[in-house]
Parts: sequence; structure tokens; C-alpha cells
Amino acid sequence: MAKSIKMRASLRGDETTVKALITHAMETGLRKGKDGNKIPAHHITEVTCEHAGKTVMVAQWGPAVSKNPYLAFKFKGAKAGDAVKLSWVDNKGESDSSEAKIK
Amino acid sequence: MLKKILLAIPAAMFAVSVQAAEPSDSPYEVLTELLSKNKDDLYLNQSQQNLMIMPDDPALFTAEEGEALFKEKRGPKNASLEGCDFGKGPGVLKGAYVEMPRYFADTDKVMTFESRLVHCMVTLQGFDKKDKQVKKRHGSGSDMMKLTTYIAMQSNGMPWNPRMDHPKEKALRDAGEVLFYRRSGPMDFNCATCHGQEGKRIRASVLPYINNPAEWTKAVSWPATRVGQNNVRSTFHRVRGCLYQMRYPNLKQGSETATALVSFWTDAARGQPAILPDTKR
Amino acid sequence: MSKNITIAAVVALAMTTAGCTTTGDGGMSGGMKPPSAEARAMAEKLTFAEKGFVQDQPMQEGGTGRDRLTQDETQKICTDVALSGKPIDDATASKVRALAKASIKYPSGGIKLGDWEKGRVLAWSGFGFRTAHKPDNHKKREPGATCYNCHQLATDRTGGTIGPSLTNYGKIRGSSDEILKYAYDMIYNPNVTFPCTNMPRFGANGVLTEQQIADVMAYLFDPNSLVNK
Amino acid sequence: MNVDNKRRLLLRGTLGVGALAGAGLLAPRGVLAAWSKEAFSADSTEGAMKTLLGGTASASDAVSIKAPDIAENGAVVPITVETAAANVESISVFISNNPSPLAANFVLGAGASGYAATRVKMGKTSDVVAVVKSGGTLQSATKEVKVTIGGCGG
Repeated sequence: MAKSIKMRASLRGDETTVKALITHAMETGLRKGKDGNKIPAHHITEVTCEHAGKTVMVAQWGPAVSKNPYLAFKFKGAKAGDAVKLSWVDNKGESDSSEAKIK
Repeated sequence: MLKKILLAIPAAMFAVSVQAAEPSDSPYEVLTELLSKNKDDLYLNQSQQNLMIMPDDPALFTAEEGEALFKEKRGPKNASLEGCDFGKGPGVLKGAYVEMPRYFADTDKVMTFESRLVHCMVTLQGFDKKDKQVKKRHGSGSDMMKLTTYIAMQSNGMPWNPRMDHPKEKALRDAGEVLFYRRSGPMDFNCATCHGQEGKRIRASVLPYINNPAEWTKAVSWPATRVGQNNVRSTFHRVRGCLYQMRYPNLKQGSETATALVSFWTDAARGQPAILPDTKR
Repeated sequence: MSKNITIAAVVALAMTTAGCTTTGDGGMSGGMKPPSAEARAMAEKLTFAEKGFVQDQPMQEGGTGRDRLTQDETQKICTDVALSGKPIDDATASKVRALAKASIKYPSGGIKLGDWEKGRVLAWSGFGFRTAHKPDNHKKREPGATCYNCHQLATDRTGGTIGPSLTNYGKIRGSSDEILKYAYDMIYNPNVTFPCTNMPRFGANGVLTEQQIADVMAYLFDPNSLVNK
Repeated sequence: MNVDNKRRLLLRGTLGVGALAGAGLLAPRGVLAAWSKEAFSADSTEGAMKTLLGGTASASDAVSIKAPDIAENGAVVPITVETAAANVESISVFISNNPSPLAANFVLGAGASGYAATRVKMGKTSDVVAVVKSGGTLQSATKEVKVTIGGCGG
């Protein structure tokens, strides 16, 4: 499987901005498929960002977050070259993670 | 250049939280500049939503993937595309996209960007036209769209300037103009049915007007993320979509007929800044 | 005499509210140079080039892509008008009107209104006759009338503005025989009133059946229709 | 830390979340509770807010929402929430007229700024409510987003 996370972390002053796009269907469970049956809900429940061994942010999501979700957040205390790790898990237990260097 | 643009994005998005942005030429800034000169234009100003998505357009990631693909040695000949001549010399990308379609002596043909990219993938890298790297033309996940988005982005902000030096370039552009106005099919449509008047809407969407270059540059600025389709789309994808709604038969990609239409529509945006990649509904 | 005046008034009202003139739509703007004979010849060549449009692609109505691309007399004339960069002249307009008039067939029992609710579904459906890369399957779904793309129809949904607003169509105009015929003609072949209009010839080109036209007309005229609410 | 949060932390500790087992401690600000099925399936903004945050919020200028006035595409509505409040523990986004209003909850750790952006689905025109939790208080901002029908032209 191709990497599901595209991310970028950029430092401006003392603040790091993390932006990420995740490839995910984010099915609501309300949509009907071609066969007329409902497509089961399948969505990311949590996205976690870690820096230097600490969790910076955890996003908890319901199925109302858009398909191929986007998120952005900011934090302080990191420097250029540091690694930022992003991981997600969905309601079916699938998961993925990715790392980026702060630029 | 890509890095510079991506770094500038937070600045563009929230002027409140950041001081002066560094000199930048992100597609978002090219468009906002165009909007500032056309404040009352209905077509250009119709989507606040897309404007808000644009600084973080998924196409920017597509371009980044395209850059890696462009530089990678690939195909049976294990060559990168850095030797490809898009009209301004091998490997010269800056400004190449806005000068397409153009005449190429090596093929003795006027080629669209897409045809030229296929030509290079076949001749330089040794791919067969049936290989998936070449054959799959649509979707952000396709090599073609990744490469196209990256290369097009190297012309962001530059004025559209399709070459008209060779007689074949002019001939195709002029034939494309006739095709634009030619009415046929069960609905009697031509392209001008929708694009022949300013400020008209098809359902809720304001349509671009062919004789307003400031509108037309946004109309022809592909690749662009189609927000409603969750994908980066190409020039040909747009042309095909129009012909589909016009009830025309399928148009073959890379055909001279397609080149003629694209030559005319690019020429109609001449002089206006290309927004590459753009964000569309 | 008095009847003639009424007809004239109704038609004048219809034309005013249609917001159109007899200018051909969808043409080059004035002052632009019309294309050369060479450009026109090349465009024809490219239209029918085997490597361009798929000439043999089967179409829903029968026939092929080539047939769709082949222009009839009206399309040829209206392309000329579009390429001239000028409004349609009187002689050409008369010719287009005459062609249109000859094309219109009326229902044997006279013009009648059908089911406005069915008409509403048709008016809001853009399905049908699309081919290109993803042909519409008419066996799975009835082709629509695509009205909403160009017209504001009622206040419950947003329609387009390429054509005039049709909101309150019957409420404003009533449903005299004259106005019913006017509307029928507009749907069947609008060139009879507006030569080289943007609007398709839904009847003359076989896009809508007699019954479908009756249903769409009911959507426009029925007092209970959302168009008139 | 209030009792409610402690309980949730405990829950999380007991049940665990496999894929996130490697995640570091979220200290000292935001307290991470397990993904709340109850909050995400609540059918009112107020109900979801109470379940998720233990109370209801009061409107405040300290919270701002950036979202389009009109969204012609309800499937991808960009929402950005910013706050001037210090020590932000969480930022939550509710779409009042969605069947289940709670869309996203960003739990912030030490160092995180009062900022979160995402894109959400909106079935129809609705208020978007952003709630910022900081120093034990809940502050909110509300913005209406009109969802229209897109064009058909493709």
C-alpha cells in the first residue's frame, strides 16, 4: 500500500506548523452503495502527532471529517531538523504512520 | 521553488498570525492578485470555499510526488525525464507549460503538453504507450497527473503564451476557434453555448467567458484540484467533460482535433497569469 | 380583431420575459475577425478525422458519432452566424424560422398538459444522450429535459441563467391556447421564435417525446406546479 | 483534573488503543479520553458537548472560526479554529445540523498552539460551533455555513 500520509512540518519563528493529508475513504455509514445496501462506516478515529517522545496533539474524528482528510495544527518547542511523527487508526483497526523532518 | 511555495502557505492562509510573507509565487497568491484586479467579476469570485482550500490544495502534494518521479531514472531505458525537451531545451521547465501547445521539429507536429510528455516517456524512458505509467491519464494517483502537476507548476504566475511562430501552430489555433463555435449534436451545442456570454450560470456555477482573458486564464488553468472530485484533473479531462455534457462522441486523447481545441482555448487566455495548480469546484 | 391583439400581446409578453432578442446566441463577439476559409476547412477535416472523435461510437438514438457531428441545415446556418461575429440578419433569421416551422409536429388531439410532477422530474434531470467516455444508458433511466441547467424554474432549487427565469410561468401568462402553443413551439423548436437561439430543439431533434413535452408543459402551466407557487 | 476526565483516562488505560500504544504521554494540558462513541453519535450539539466536554460552552470573542459563508460543496468544507486563550486543552468542532453534530475533537498537548484546521462534511446549511476548552472553562464561537447545490456541468 502506498503511504497514506502526506505531511509537512515547517518552522516559522518558534512555532511549527504541521499540515497533513491522509488518504482514507471516511465512509459515514449512511451512504448507499450501487447494490442499494448501506456502505458500512469506515473512518479514522484518531490521529496522533508526536515530537521528541511526547504527544503534541491527538485528533479524534467522527465520520463527518471529509474524505481524504486534511488537518493542520501548530506547536512550539521544536527546532529545524527535528522529526515529527503522525499516525492514525480507524474504526476497523487499520492504521498507518509517517515521519517528517521539520523544515 | 516548490519548497518556497509550501513554506509560504501558512503566511498566505492567516495573514493575522504571521508578519510579512517572504516573496512568494504560490498559485494562491497568483489568484488573489488576479482577484484584486477583478473584484466584481462573478466567475472569478464565485468560490470563497475553494479560495480557503487553495493554500493547502492537495495538488501541491501531487506536484511534490511529480518532482520525485521527474528526477527518477525509470523505464526500460532507465532514464529520468530531465532530458525531455518541452520546447525550451532539454530539462528546461520554467515557462515551458504556458507556451504549449507548440510545434516540435523532431515530430513535425504541434503537440499539447500531454502529448509531449507521452512522447518523452516513450522515446527517452522506453515506456510503451500501453504501460500503466503512460496509459493511466486521470486521477491524482497517476504518474501522468503527478508529472503534469509538477511541470505545470514551474510556470505558475507566468502569462499564457502559446507559440504562434510556426504556420502549423496558427492553423491549428484557427481551426480550434471554428470548432469552438461549431454547432452539432442532438442539443445543437457549441462551446459558446456556455462560454459565449459573461456572468451566466449553469445551475449554480458561474461560467467563464471566452472573450474575457482574466476569466479565461482561470478556466484554462489546469491541472487543478477538482474539490468535488477529490482529484487533480488535467486540461484534457476538462475538455472531455464539456464534450460529454455537449452530447458529443468521445474525443481521442492526443489527437490533432484535441490539440486544435486546446490551442484556441489557451490562446484565449494569452497574456494573463497562469494559476498552476488551481483549485476548482 | 380583438383576438389578434390578444395573441400579439401574449407573444410580446412571452418574448419580453424570455429576455432574448433575435440575435443569434453563442457567437463570436463583434469586432473579432471571422475565421478564414482554410480554418473552416481544417475544422471540418478535424471534426471527421478518424483519429479525433470516435466516428463509429454507437449513439443512444441509433447511428454513430459521425451522425452526431454531421450538421443539419439549421446547425450549419447557426454556426455561420456564430462565426460571423454579428447579429443574425433578417434574411437568415427568416430562413431559420421557416426551417423550424416546418419541423414542428403537433399532437393529434391538440396541445395538452400532462403530469406536472413527472415534468418536474424531467426538468431537473440532466441525464440522457451523453456519450463520450461514459455513455448514458437509456434502458436504465429515462433521458431528462435538462431545463435546470439554463433556467431558474421554481424557488425551491437553484437553476441556471443562460436562459430566462421561468418562475411563475403559467401564473404570469395564464394558459390560453395561444400561450400553450407558444410554449410548445419553444420546447419543440425554439428557432421558430428565436432563430439560432442557444436552446436545444427538444422535439425536432427527438430529445423529448410527445408525452414528455406534455409533462414538462404541465410543470410550467399547472397551477399546482411548484413553478407557479 | 476533574473526576470525569480521570474516569476516562482510566478507561483508556484499561482498554488501550493498540495502534497508539507507542504514543507518548499527553502531559500536562489536554487529557486524552478514549474515542467516545457516545459523543460522536449524539444527535444534538448540546448533548455531544456535554458528553465530550462535561458541560456547555459560552460564546466568546476569544474563539474564532474561519469557514466559508457559502459552501457549494458540502463534502469538503474547510474549517479553521483559532483562539487567543492560553493553555488550550482541546478544540472541538460541531456541525449542528448533521445527524451526529460532533465532527472532530483536537486534544492538545503541552506546547500546542490554540489552532486547529480540518475539512468536514455538511449535509445541509448549518451552524458550525467551535468549542475551546482551557483552564477548565468552555468557550465557543458559532458561524453559519450555507450549503448550496453545485453545478452539473462536471
